[in-house]
Amino acid sequence: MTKQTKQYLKTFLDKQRLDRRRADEQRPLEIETGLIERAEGSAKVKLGNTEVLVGVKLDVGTPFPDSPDEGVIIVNAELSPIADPEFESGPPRENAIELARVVDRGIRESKSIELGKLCIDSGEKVWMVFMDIYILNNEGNLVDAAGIATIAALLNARLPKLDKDGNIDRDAEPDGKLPVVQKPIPVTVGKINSTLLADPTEKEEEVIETKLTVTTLENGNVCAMQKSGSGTITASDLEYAFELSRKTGKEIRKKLN
Amino acid sequence: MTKQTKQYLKTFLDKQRLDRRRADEQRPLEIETGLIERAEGSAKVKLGNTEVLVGVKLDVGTPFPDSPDEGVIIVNAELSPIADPEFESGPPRENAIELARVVDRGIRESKSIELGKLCIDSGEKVWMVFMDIYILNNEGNLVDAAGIATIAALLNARLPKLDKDGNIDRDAEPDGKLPVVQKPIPVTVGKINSTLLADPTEKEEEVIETKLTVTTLENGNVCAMQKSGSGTITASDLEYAFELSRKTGKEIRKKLN
Amino acid sequence: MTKQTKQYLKTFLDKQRLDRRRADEQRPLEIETGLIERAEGSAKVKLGNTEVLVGVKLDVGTPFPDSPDEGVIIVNAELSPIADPEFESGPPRENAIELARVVDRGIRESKSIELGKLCIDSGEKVWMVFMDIYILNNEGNLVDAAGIATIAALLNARLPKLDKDGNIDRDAEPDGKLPVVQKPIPVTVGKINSTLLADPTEKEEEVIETKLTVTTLENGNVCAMQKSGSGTITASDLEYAFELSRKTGKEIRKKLN
Amino acid sequence: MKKPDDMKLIVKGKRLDGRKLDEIRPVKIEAGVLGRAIGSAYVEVGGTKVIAGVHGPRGVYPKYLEKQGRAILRVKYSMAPFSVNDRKRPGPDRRSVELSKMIKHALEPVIFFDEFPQLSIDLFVEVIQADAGTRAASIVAASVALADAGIPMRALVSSCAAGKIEGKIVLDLDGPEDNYGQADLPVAVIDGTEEISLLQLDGELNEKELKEAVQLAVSGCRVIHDKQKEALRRRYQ
Amino acid sequence: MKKPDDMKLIVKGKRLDGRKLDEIRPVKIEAGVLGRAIGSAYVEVGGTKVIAGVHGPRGVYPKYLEKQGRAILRVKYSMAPFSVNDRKRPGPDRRSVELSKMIKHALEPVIFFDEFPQLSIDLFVEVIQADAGTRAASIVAASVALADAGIPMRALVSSCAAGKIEGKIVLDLDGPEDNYGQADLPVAVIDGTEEISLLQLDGELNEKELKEAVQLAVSGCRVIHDKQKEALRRRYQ
Amino acid sequence: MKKPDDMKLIVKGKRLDGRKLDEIRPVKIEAGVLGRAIGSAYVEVGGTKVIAGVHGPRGVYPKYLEKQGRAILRVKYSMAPFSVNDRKRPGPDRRSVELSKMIKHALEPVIFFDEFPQLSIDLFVEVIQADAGTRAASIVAASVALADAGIPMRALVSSCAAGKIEGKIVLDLDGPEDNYGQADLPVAVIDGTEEISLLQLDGELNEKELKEAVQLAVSGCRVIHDKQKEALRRRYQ
Repeated sequence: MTKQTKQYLKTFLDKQRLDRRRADEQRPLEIETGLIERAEGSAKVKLGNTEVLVGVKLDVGTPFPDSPDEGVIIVNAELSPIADPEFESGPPRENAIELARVVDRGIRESKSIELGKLCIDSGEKVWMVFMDIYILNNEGNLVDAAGIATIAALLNARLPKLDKDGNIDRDAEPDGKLPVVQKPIPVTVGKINSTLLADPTEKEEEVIETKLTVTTLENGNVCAMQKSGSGTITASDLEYAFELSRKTGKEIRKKLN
Repeated sequence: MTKQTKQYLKTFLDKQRLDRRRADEQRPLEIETGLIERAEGSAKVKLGNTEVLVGVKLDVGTPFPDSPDEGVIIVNAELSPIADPEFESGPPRENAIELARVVDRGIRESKSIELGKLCIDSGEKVWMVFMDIYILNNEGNLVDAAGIATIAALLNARLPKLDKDGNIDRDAEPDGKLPVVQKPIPVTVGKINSTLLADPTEKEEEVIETKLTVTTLENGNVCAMQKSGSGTITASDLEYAFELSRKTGKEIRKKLN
Repeated sequence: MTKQTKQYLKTFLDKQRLDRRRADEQRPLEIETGLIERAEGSAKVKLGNTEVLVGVKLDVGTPFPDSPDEGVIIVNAELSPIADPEFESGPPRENAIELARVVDRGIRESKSIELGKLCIDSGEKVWMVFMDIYILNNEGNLVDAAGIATIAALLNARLPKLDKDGNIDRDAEPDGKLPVVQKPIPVTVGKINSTLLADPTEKEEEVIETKLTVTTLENGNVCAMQKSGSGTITASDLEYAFELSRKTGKEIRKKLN
Repeated sequence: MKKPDDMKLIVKGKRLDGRKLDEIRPVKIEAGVLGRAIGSAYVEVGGTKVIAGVHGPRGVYPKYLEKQGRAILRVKYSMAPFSVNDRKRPGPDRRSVELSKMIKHALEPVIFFDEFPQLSIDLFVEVIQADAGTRAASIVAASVALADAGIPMRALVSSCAAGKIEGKIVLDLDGPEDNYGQADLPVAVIDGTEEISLLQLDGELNEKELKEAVQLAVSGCRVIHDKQKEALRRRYQ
Repeated sequence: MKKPDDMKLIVKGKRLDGRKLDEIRPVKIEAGVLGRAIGSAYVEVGGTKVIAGVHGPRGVYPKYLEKQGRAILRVKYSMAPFSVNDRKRPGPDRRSVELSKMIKHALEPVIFFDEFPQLSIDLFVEVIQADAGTRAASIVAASVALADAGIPMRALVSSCAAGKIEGKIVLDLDGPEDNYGQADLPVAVIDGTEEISLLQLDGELNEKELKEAVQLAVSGCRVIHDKQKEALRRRYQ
Repeated sequence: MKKPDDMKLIVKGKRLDGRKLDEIRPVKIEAGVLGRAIGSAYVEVGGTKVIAGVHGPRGVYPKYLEKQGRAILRVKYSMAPFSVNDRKRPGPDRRSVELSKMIKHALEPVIFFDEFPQLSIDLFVEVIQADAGTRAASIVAASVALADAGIPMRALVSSCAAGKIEGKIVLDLDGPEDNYGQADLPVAVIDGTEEISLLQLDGELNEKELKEAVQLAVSGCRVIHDKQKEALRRRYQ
């Protein structure tokens, strides 16, 4: 995008969005689960044209010394180069790391997964829950798409059976669902001039300087927040974003089963 | 090499080789074994002016969970910069990885080493066989030189003694030979225009677009193949290469003891 | 620094030092210990304007197979970019590695730490002593500053208590001092033309081609040496450096408690 | 991996999933599945699922990779961490480096590189589920993605593997057959020609078996080729 | 980390270290502490100790990071191996990569980048002891170091965290409060404005608590701001 | 490593391999052993076996390493995985980084760098078997390889170590002596001069021992020097 186009968009966008959405309007959301049979749980989310695939894998590992009776959760994100000509292959960069950590905090701080139920042998063996985020197409607002796909994949996940030697037996019928008790939903707004735009597209993100992600729970509480990008926000921006997140979170939660 | 030289060579090479060999003629082969006393087995191969050194080291390690009673084999190749001004130091690149994997497949798929005899304690401790390929001088056809040096080094290798605590005692008399029961020999042809040239030199490789490596066994069967490079081959090329590999393999096997 | 300035300095420095010190004169030395409460031991050394911080951390680990009854020592150096505009962040380069290894050899070869007293459970568990060198400001002669800070931090270090499960209990009163019995002191001279300059500054180092570090002990013996840089030295340079190191080492040792 | 003693991969002439010996698994190909890539394709062969995407032709960075008077093809094959039973650590390993090279060499013979001097065609293949035959599926997807991107090519490249299980030569091994089988021979063919642009073999075969396996794999490529053309037709109608 | 059953973080309205709920830990700020950096600062907030140093504005390497007509800010946050109870392996981890980005974005709104076209301002923050609140302390130190370096800025940036422990909203969590607390909300404020340039939250808060925590953190920033100005005044008198 | 109680390294004035205290191990030097390198050498000192190869003078990549008006020397020391008792993981470790630097600095004083402005002389040393004294053997091989490559030098560099075992100063430690000895002092000397271009010490020595060890190592260098010249003579007659 040239500097001129950016400037034009900056003055334009707070009046009229490129796709004619209202400022507080989300793009259509589609959630598909269970499409990766190899994974213990999986979900593909389409948020507008943004597409994210999340696979949940379970493994047996050692707990952290300071929480010997709790399972371990690991969130990892790959910005596959197929998703965006700007993405490069190689070790995860800044943006991939921030993305994974924002999603991770939503899951972790909401106590979404009952980690106490993932203990196999105190201090020795616990379940490790790997959530791998694969971005397939980046048309903006990856955080929300990835956060929704992650919780959808967790809800879809089954706990594999352990055989008598304590090894995973993936051929046996699973041992039931993963204990997921909260559905944290991240909702992001972008700020341009002093207007807040819900669910920004990739084009909007090019001229937006700041985004604010607010992750809320069913009870209306917030469990994680992240201001991202080099601009600033005010206390009233935060109020607006919080309200929008609660409202939108409720809508999105209905699409999760 | 300039573009002109390459073009010239391309039209020339299918009539007359630079070193005046026949199309199906190998360069002289010399095999020397046991020159690295520190290693459990070693061999240096000269194929024409190409020189490759292979050292076999044995260590005690844990078996893979899906084959608890079998030893583990690892083939690694280093294209040392001393061998070729084009080679760079650093982590193994594409070509080194392909080289190691082609040699590995020859050894592995022929069941050359009786892995079942390398179990020390089922599920707990097995022998790990490291084959490290060191290229000393690259004057073409590294795969064949490396493959021959690897099997020669394996035939040269002794199994170290374990002391009563299960540790390797390299000062004690070895426990006998490594159980090597097959001698897979890789034989490579390069294709230029529609001519196949056996055992190509480094200069020939610069104008050759495709090589085909066929690894055969004493019984005349093939156990591994690799088409390498960006050209194409036909079914009759394969037939020719297979016949040549059988014949040449038989000659080379005579030089191994 | 331009080539001309370098040349000028080269002819100038063997007559008169920039800070008017005598050739064999050290810069003022200040040692402060215990400033990092989180670390088992710590020391900050100012040598002129050069500033180095060393933290000692203890952990429980496995001994090396060939010394099952001895603790393990690890010296690591980070040339933090805050210390010098020329330092870059990233994995330790040549200079950081040489620095750490020279300090390491002083500690190790003098048997400064009684490693035999750091055994917890023979062949299974020993104390690991990590000495992390953090360069805060580089105004020359990092090796001496780092070496002095390291021994000062070791003398400051306490052995943490182990609880009944064998885990470190950092809240409990420490188990006494780390058994440090030698105080190896590295003393460096830089050679310019044929003059030897004690404790060179960063500016002097830019025109100095060779440095010689001699590490001595209380008994006047040498325990480690390192010629660094691309020039040469003579046997009589070494004699001079050895004498200076003994004398200076004695002075510095007085400042350690 | 050692086959459990009581395991049979072929029962009454049929394979465990009911296929005949010379039958390929269900194949699904879709072109143009990604918004930001200039060309893309999704391919399923049985349980194996791959996505390929193409960027470019575009400038080459770092510059020293640039070629005078012609384009270059760069290929990156990766497997998603959740694509296999035991989670795969993210990032390239030795296998994926070799496979990237194999896929690249399988495709290069059909591309008209002279059309884009100094530029790079960047191809990425993501395996989102692996059930044997990922390199063949990758070539199939990559070939369709390149066509979808409008990269000029003299033909599509099709790919399929033959193998040996319990002494029989069969087409298109699935996961268990690959694990417990005796040989695997992936092949790629330039459509409309006799030219083979990928050929590898893992496992022991005699002369007759080798010939049979190559022929069977080539015949599998023909089947795949029809599916590729069909997918491209669907995309552009 | 699970709180031991008998542990109380608040006793009779006071916290374990004797602070009131809305009280910040002792703060010490010193400007100009390093000889070779063009600007630098040392900051202690309770047991948290950080040093920030600035190099530049200087040429950018590699060149492709260079920006036309304006400078860039590069930030690297690191923790010394001995700064935490269990030795940290040297080198960047995912947390420090994210924090470097957060610190950068917290500072960028105040810098006049147009003054140094094509150059880079390189900021390094070294945590030499960590006792919670390292990102806030880093921003505080970085802001003073930038001022000490004479980088033109429209204001200082101050930073402080609020949090929730045992159901109460408190200012500036220390290590044990961070480990056993319920929420942590670091904030950075551009002095003299209502603009927030850092905002993160870990942990559950209801609407009322959220508002209270943000206000409390902002008030903590005001306290810090005075200490920053004082340190700069001391440096230049 | 702790010496077994009943182990004696010196028996009746002779060392375990029968050498006298001031005797070097058998030395074998061959120049011009590699086809593709412009200069090369093979050196054996007892069980230690190294190969050195030189490429260049050639252009420097990356460019920023280039020096105005003079050449640079780049040195890479590596050990083959099979060169030691317990297999060494491939790739550089901290020891090999330091040794590469030491070898480079030991050789730089003799090279006329002005002859090849902006170019690089690239020297690679491969240890194919290690039995103590690898850095000395590397310098010996490197020096001959540089001469074989025709790089203009004012003299050859020779290298040898002295050491202390069971209280005695001895020449050229072998593996067991290095493991169980008390000190190791490798030295490199510029032939025909008193200039020392490598000097390191590991282990405790008093003043007298230090002087004796340096003298002994220097005398070892003289012996090596003759073998180097002889190897070059053989190569060019």
